Amino acid sequence: MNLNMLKNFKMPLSPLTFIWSLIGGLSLVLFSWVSPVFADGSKVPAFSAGNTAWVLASTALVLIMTPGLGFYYGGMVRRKNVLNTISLSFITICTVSVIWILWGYSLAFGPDAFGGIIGNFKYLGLFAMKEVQHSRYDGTIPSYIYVMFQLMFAIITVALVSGSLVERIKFSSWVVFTIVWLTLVYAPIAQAVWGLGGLFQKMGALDFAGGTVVHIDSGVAGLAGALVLGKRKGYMKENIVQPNQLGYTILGGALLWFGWFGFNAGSALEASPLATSAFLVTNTATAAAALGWMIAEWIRSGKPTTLGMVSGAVAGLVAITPASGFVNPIASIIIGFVAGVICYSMVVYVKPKLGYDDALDAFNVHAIGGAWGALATGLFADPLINSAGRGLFYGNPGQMWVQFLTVITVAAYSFTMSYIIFKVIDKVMGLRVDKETESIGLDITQHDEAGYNF
Amino acid sequence: MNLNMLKNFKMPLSPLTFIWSLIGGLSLVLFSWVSPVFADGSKVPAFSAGNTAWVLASTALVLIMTPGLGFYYGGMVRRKNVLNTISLSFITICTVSVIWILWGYSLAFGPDAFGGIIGNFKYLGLFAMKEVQHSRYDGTIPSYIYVMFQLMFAIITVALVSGSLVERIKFSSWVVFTIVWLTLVYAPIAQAVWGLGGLFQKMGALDFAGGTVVHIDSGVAGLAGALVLGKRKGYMKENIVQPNQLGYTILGGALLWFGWFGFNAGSALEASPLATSAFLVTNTATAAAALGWMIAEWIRSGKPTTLGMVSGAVAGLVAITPASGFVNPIASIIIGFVAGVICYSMVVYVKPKLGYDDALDAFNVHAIGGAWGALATGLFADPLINSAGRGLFYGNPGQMWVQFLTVITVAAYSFTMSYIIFKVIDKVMGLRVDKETESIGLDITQHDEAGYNF
Amino acid sequence: MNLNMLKNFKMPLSPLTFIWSLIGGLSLVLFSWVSPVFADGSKVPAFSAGNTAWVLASTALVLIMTPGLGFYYGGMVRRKNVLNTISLSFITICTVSVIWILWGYSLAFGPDAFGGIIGNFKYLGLFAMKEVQHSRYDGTIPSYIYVMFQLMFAIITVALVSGSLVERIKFSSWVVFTIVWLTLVYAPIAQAVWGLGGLFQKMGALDFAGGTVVHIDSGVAGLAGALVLGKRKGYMKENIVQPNQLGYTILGGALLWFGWFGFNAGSALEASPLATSAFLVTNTATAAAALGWMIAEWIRSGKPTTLGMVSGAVAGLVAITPASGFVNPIASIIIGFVAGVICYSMVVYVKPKLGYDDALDAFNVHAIGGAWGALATGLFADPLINSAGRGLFYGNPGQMWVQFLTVITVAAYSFTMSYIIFKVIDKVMGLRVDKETESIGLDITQHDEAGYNF
Amino acid sequence: MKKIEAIIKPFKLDDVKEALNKIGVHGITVTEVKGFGRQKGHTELYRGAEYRVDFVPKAKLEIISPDELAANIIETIEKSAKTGNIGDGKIFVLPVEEAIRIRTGEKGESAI
Amino acid sequence: MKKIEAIIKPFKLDDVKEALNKIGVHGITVTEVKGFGRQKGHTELYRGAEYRVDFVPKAKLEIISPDELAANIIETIEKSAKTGNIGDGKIFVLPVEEAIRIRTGEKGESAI
Amino acid sequence: MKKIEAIIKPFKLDDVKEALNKIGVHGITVTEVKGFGRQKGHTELYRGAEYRVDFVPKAKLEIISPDELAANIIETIEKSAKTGNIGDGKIFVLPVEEAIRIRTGEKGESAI
Ligand SMILES: Nc1ncnc2c1ncn2[C@@H]1O[C@H](COP(=O)(O)OP(=O)(O)O)[C@@H](O)[C@H]1O
Ligand SMILES: Nc1ncnc2c1ncn2[C@@H]1O[C@H](COP(=O)(O)OP(=O)(O)O)[C@@H](O)[C@H]1O
Ligand SMILES: Nc1ncnc2c1ncn2[C@@H]1O[C@H](COP(=O)(O)OP(=O)(O)O)[C@@H](O)[C@H]1O
Repeated sequence: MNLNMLKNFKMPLSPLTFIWSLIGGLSLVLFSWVSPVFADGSKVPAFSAGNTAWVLASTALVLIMTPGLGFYYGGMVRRKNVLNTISLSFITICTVSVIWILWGYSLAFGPDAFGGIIGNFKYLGLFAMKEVQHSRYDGTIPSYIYVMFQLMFAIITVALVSGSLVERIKFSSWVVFTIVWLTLVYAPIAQAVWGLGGLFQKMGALDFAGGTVVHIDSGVAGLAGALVLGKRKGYMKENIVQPNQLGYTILGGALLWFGWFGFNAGSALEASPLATSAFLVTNTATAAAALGWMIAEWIRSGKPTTLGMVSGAVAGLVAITPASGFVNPIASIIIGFVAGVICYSMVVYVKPKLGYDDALDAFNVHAIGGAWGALATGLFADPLINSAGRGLFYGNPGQMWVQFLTVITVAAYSFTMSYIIFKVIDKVMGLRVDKETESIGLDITQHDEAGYNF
Repeated sequence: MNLNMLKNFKMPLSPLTFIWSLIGGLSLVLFSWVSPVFADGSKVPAFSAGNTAWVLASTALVLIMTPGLGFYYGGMVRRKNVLNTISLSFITICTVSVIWILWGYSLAFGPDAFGGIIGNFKYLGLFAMKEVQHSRYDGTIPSYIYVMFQLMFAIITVALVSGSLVERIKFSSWVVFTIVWLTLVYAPIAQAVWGLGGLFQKMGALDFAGGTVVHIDSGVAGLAGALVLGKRKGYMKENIVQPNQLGYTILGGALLWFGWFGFNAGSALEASPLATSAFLVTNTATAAAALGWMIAEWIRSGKPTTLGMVSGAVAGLVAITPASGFVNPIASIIIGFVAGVICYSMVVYVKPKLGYDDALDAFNVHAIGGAWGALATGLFADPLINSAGRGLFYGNPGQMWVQFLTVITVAAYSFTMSYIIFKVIDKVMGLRVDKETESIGLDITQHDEAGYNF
Repeated sequence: MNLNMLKNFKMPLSPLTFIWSLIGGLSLVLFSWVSPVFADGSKVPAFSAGNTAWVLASTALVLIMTPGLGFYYGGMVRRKNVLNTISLSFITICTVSVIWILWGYSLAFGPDAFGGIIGNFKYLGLFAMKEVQHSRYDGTIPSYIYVMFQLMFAIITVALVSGSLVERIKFSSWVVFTIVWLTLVYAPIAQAVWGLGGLFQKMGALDFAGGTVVHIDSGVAGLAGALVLGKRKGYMKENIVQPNQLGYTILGGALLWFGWFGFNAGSALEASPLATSAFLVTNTATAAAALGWMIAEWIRSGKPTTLGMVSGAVAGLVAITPASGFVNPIASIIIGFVAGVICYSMVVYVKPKLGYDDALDAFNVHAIGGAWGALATGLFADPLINSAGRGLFYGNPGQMWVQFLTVITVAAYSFTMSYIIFKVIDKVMGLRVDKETESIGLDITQHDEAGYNF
Repeated sequence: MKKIEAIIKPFKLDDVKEALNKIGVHGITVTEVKGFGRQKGHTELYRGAEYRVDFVPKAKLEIISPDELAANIIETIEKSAKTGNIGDGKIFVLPVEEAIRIRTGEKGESAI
Repeated sequence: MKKIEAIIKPFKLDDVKEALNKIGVHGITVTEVKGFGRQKGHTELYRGAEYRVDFVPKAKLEIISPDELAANIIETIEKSAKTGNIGDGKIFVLPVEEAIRIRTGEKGESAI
Repeated sequence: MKKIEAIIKPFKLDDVKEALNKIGVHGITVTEVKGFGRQKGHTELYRGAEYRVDFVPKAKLEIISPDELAANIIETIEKSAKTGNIGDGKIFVLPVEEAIRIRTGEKGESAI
């Protein structure tokens, strides 16, 4: 487009308008000052329609990620489990959406109740919150959209766990798990990392869009679940890998990539330069990671696979998540490429040796990729991008230590709690379907449905 | 993200800038006052880039709903009708998009021509409208995007009707139907409910995003069509239910959910607190409805189905539509959950008894869910969310009566007109394919194509 | 929605706010003047959150177009090539994303290095660019998002070429091609048409969103590739047309349509009236083109096909692209309808006669549709829509000449260069798979994967 | 024992199955096949290009029966599969030497 | 020569194939089929409506063998396909008159 | 009458069909099958794990023919299906006792 166009929108000017405009302009300015100070004494800025527009759009983008995840996962399983696998993601959207309103948001983002690790009950049922309030987290947007934006993160985090459990978990037990885990694992970690006055927040941990909160805790919970559940029938003995429709997986990967712009660039909570920087490094790291995984596989197995490209892209999205508001473009190429290679190596070298059945690699990609991203943030955070973060390569070795500590603590907490939750559910209602059910497939046995009638 | 980040974008300040900025600022303010009063004497506010950004995004979101609907429907039919079913939605986008520019918008949203039920010809071909005009409906956005936003509603309303008619309607007759029905049924109802000076608008009917305009009239038209067409060959005698690929249905449901944020939150026409409230209750009601349907089915049939979850979500989206700008979060949980249970009950108890073949339940889900949503708005409208609406539970029983009247009138009008339109098309060109065509399937017979070549 | 609602958001006003607001307002104004003049002496306007929000959303929308293109193409090929076809688009996203940061953007949009046809190295690695800079192309948005927005155009342009080459091109050769072609063909054309001081830019060529830059060069490159590669085994002799899953094609078409709103309306780089006009004509032309193709096919072959509707829609999107910021609604109906008929005629009359194997019609739809669109811009450009463009029908016959010259030059340049590039790759590493590989299919042979395991 | 193979129109499958059930046939194996025969396929369109799809989808039934039941089975299939139009299909009868039920090891007619 | 047709449970296919491989059978042709028999199908749900799917997915193996190997093959299939539950399937034996290997033109037992 | 079963490479199907058409064979039933034989399958990759897919897709043709035509049919298939590479497939001949055309009730050779 031609720059001249920008000058074409002259509009007529009537004499009266001057007075009107002054009055209008002033009242606009006055409007901005509804609730002048937040609880912590900081000034409340004016609502910004532009910022609100971007966070609204971002929230919709993050919503579509979870069905995307369902298809990403669903395409990889055997034909007999395709609907069940997708529905694990779908039902998570539903349970978490309701719980979040009732108590989830309050625990995760309400005023700190205790030690910077859990919110209080102030926002139960959102009764005490109105949409015309300014969000405590970014005063330029209404509080309701912040609630929704954060909800979408909670949803996908829980749904990610299912990747380790597919093809053998009971549907009813999964539904219970989503509610319990959201409450006991996700909410405290969100408060500790992102809450005002949260534990790691105060320590100065850098996690722009959820490397720890979203990926490490879910990946580690997946590992715990895989250990409690045990391996799928025939795992490593016969060929139980017959991705029923890789087109679903590519579609899911594409929706994840698309939605992740809302995830990372939306985390700026503003349509600001920082948002655009997060957008840029997100895309770049993702592409580099897809290339990293593809090249590694090409070298090792002699062929570049489409599943490898998509898996690499997801690994890149994971790794750049905590770093996305802190690193510059070239750093994002490195972070992404390395993420692709690391996650591929996990899947081909480490996983078979350790012998756990992390079916669709929630642990191998999300926990490991997320940990790499969190540490890489400590290395590459560039104060010229965001003065709030300065990494090792910019003279601040201490940041690495904070990052490391956060990763370890979050991983340990999530693993322990998740393991206990899975064990208790197993005792109370059984976690795994029986052998015959597993043979027949979960679509028919859990849902009385078939994925395809061709 | 850390609040500190917000402070990082300091920018250098040169002495000259002060003068420039004052001039710039003032001219900005003056710019705002292009066309100071609307025809009705109300002041025209300034264009808002933020609001425009959100309505642009919302319009794109609503567009994707109709292909989404195509996949939602297409996955449920038998393999031999999959392409035809999707194409009923696809062609609707095309015909309605063109008609809307030529005469549809003018009839639906032009200045009232007669009794608050039909617009005049002022905007035929949009000649008399320029993109730099302020929309009559929200002065902060250009008129062209309002035309487009409303177009997307018109498209999906027409496409919804096809759900009752699939697997047996002639493609050519459907094309004719979309044009006639848009003109004679949709346009008047849109004017009456949403037009400035519209009949129900003046009565104070509350319909934020289209419970009556979109769902009741389309669902009722579907019923009329199902009655004129008759049942599919073998309906209730043999098993003609073999959803060819439920993955399509889930994908479609996900795209509907995603796009519906534009539908409901976009209906605020601003990136405002009200938009965020509509966003929040839309998501919550949808999730609750999916749970409602799933639980009802789980209790009755012993299994939770993926089709049930998705169908419930759609029922929730339908029910919250009219209420989305008026109700609070907890009310949305109730509205959604009840919608799921009601629509499920319609499908399993009422439909088989009445014996009409509403093939994919356009009537059972959209008309019934829409009616419940319209009435629920009369119950739950909370003046703290939106001072323009006060429901029964907030001391205004009269609202219920208005809502009831609107529902009944719209349903009666749509049913009568739709029935006549279907009958006339049937007489003139035939509405239904012949028996053999129906056996062979509509993909081959109507389009010379096959859905799958595996 | 009711206009009354707009008045409901009154907010309390405290006495202190007046002072604060004045200070706030002024500092806001001052903020606007960070970098008061661009290199060319023009004033730098303030960042606009609203514009940034829309360009952020648009960039995400354009990203999803390329996987959409993958599915659009992937559904049409034979089952044995479905994954390979989709992956040609997917890998293009990855390679181009990385190259763009390293050198692509600098060559395409950096300050002119030579004759208005190639940028210099100023922005290599984006080192010299910061996200807080104002874009040289629209000062109201940060430079980083302009880089990303333009990246998405580069990606899809390269990916489009694959449509002519599928079912027989070596994957590794395609990867190499994407890198070379981006550098030697796309970058110079982008600079010449859109660069500040670009060759055609200075001549006054009108290309709002990329008729020449995106569609003509890619379509012509596809033709060159098809000629170098030769025909697929069995082309025109046996039936090698067995679209494996037209649902993918419709899904892809829908994602293209959806994303194209970002492509065209985003090209305004502002959430402005012009953006809404581009949005409107994009949708209208697309719908009209789908009808045009469908009607032409209905008349000639006796049946309207779903593939025809979708192909027509894509032809319409292509044709309206250069015109989208210049023409009025009625012109867009004409442009679209004619595009549908022309591209259909190319495919059914011209292609079989010339005998090249443009497998999925990248040339027939994109080059021809793009050329028609570019010329139509010269005919229909309406100064009331955009004073920067005045076409033949509005008294400026010279515009046609400029358009014609641009089309011819771009086509000639792209064809020559692309032909050479394909030839060189063929010599160096081989461009085409061997006969047996082609028989077995590219999914297994290039990727060791199968599209479906049913 | 005999093996009766019947190639029929797919939408007749349910009718044939029920008719066979009524005369006491409880074991059938069905395969989706493509038939080339007198009944011609259909035309498909792909961007204006017409091409013929020669094959017609058919269902193949295989029934192993004791010799004495064979005639009855054949007759039942004939009746229930018939529409009178081209493409109704064929019935072929082949000799079978042995039958074994895997679950029990039963042999011969008792295995069927 | 004999044609041995075995209808078995699909998830037993790998076991049977390997067992046959061990006794020296290297040529098998497998078809996905649907079986109606004593083993009943399952119920599916569609918006609250229950409907029966009568067919059960089965795998059909076809093996052409020299007469003398037939007994051994049958026994091997019996053992490796057996779960003891209803629906384990059947083995049928048919006479074969000739066999030809297309690649070489070999005929009879050497073609198998 | 004879039943001729041919297992061939799928991409040879059109050639074989046309060759048969030329010698006057107008009825063929085709099934998609998976073959295990000398021709080995291929390797697939799934996140770096290689696994063998043993089966090779094949097309099975079934043709019922009068005794006297059988030799010609076999020869025609042999020629038209041959590539000379492993996996070209087999032809088997079985005896058929009866054939019935459902539409007309014709029996025997006239039913074919
Ligand atoms: N000689 C044959 N051998 C094997 N299958 C045959 C033969 N003739 C016909 N068929 C099968 O029977 C089906 C129906 O035959 P067709 O000639 O179309 O009609 P009709 O059964 O009415 O004579 C064919 O599609 C094919 O599958
Ligand atoms: N008479 C028969 N002819 C052909 N196929 C049969 C016959 N009887 C059984 N079958 C096949 O064998 C399968 C298993 O038979 P079924 O009666 O279910 O159990 P079982 O093998 O334990 O007796 C059936 O699904 C069907 O495919
Ligand atoms: N003994 C057999 N019984 C049944 N089918 C066989 C037999 N031997 C081979 N086949 C079928 O023939 C196909 C080709 O056989 P194969 O051994 O691979 O090569 P070739 O035909 O060149 O000897 C196999 O894939 C299988 O489907």
